[in-house]
Amino acid sequence: MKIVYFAWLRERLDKAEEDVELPSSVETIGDVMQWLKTRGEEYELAFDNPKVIRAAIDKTHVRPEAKIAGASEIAFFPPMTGG
Amino acid sequence: MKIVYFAWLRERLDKAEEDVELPSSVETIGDVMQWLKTRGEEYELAFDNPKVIRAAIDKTHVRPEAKIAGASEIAFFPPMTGG
Amino acid sequence: MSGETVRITLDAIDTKAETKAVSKAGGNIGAVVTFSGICRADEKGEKISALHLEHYPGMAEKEIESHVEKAKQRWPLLAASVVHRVGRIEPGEIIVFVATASAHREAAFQAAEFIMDYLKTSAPFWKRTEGGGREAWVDASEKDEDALERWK
Amino acid sequence: MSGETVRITLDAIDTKAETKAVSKAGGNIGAVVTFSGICRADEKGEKISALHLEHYPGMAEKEIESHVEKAKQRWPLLAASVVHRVGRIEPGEIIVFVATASAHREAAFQAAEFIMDYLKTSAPFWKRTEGGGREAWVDASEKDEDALERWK
Repeated sequence: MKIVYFAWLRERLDKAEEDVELPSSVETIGDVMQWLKTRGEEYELAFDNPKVIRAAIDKTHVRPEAKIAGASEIAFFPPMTGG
Repeated sequence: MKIVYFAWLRERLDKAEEDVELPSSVETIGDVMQWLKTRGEEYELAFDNPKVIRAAIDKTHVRPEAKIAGASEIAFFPPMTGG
Repeated sequence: MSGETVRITLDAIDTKAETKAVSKAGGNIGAVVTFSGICRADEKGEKISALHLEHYPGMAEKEIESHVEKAKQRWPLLAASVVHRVGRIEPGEIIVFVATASAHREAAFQAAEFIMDYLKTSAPFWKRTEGGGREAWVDASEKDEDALERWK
Repeated sequence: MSGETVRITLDAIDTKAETKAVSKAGGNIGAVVTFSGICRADEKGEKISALHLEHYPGMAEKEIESHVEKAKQRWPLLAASVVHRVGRIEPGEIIVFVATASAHREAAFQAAEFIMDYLKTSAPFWKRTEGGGREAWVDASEKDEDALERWK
């Protein structure tokens, strides 16, 4: 699964994207965040407060309970501050 | 008293302004309109429906009941259609 | 407020220059809203070749200024500009231009709408159409009167 | 709607060209509203020397387009344009430009505000400040979330 990160999430993880092999038990966006937190200190820190993290599946906003089945790109980012 | 007219009022009266000697019984804007109607057919036609006529005293909107004492310029015109 | 312009002109309105003047008025401007009222090619379904705009000199400026002043009291404006054209105006040309500047967008949007809503109903301008074989004064719109309700 | 543009660019925004394209989109345009969101010289009281704008390519365009589409369904728009800049932007420069055209002013004003309110909260852009001795990501504003309430 391709995962992309933006803004301070990208900075804290020191990567803009990565390809990961998700275990089959990971079914929702919330599960992905939980699973990422097990991957090291920088992930734990970055995903410490899931409330300030937004997610998208294939470039569409989704909630933490959204299923990831069929997704080809998952994105995590802070609340948006454009305009 | 100087009276000025705009838009179709000006056209119907065929004048943009005039100086008139108002009788002392004429105290309000409504009185002025009534008095003007006695001045000829074109006035009667122009002021036929006072509801569609707006007035100003010294370049400030006023209602028909406004007193004209102290005025130096009275204006009559249709509802505004600028912008 | 550093910049404030109210002007009535016979000439075409240079929206770029007006917008720039408002945008560069100083202060901590974060939002500029502009409105252009454009002469349409038809009025109530009839094709027109032009509009003729008449105004009450002196009173027109005074009325617009008083509503710009009221807008300044309601919203933290950093600049505002209103330019209204008179004389003959062809379809596609700008009749009126309003620009407002503020730190944030809400004030700039609201003030521009407020100024336009009051300009439409209280500034002494009148439109006559040219074309369609006849000339006629444009009737005032009830919708314009209704638009004032939300500012009360 | 004849004219519809959504564009993300590294370059300075030519508001005159954008406004002209919207104004001349055809149809019976009587009202054009523009909004310019400008980089302020300070952010939460601290002087900054620039903003750096990051975006999610593909999703940013898609989000804006979807809200332009929703605006078209709610109001009789004749044209709309949204241009958002990314990269390094200095105080006084335009970050985002929205232009809407309709026969009447209410639709043009409302649609521009609607598009901006949704752009602020749902289009994937992020601001980082430069200057004041430190760099920091700008926090999202609750006021922006609240602004959406009236469109619901």
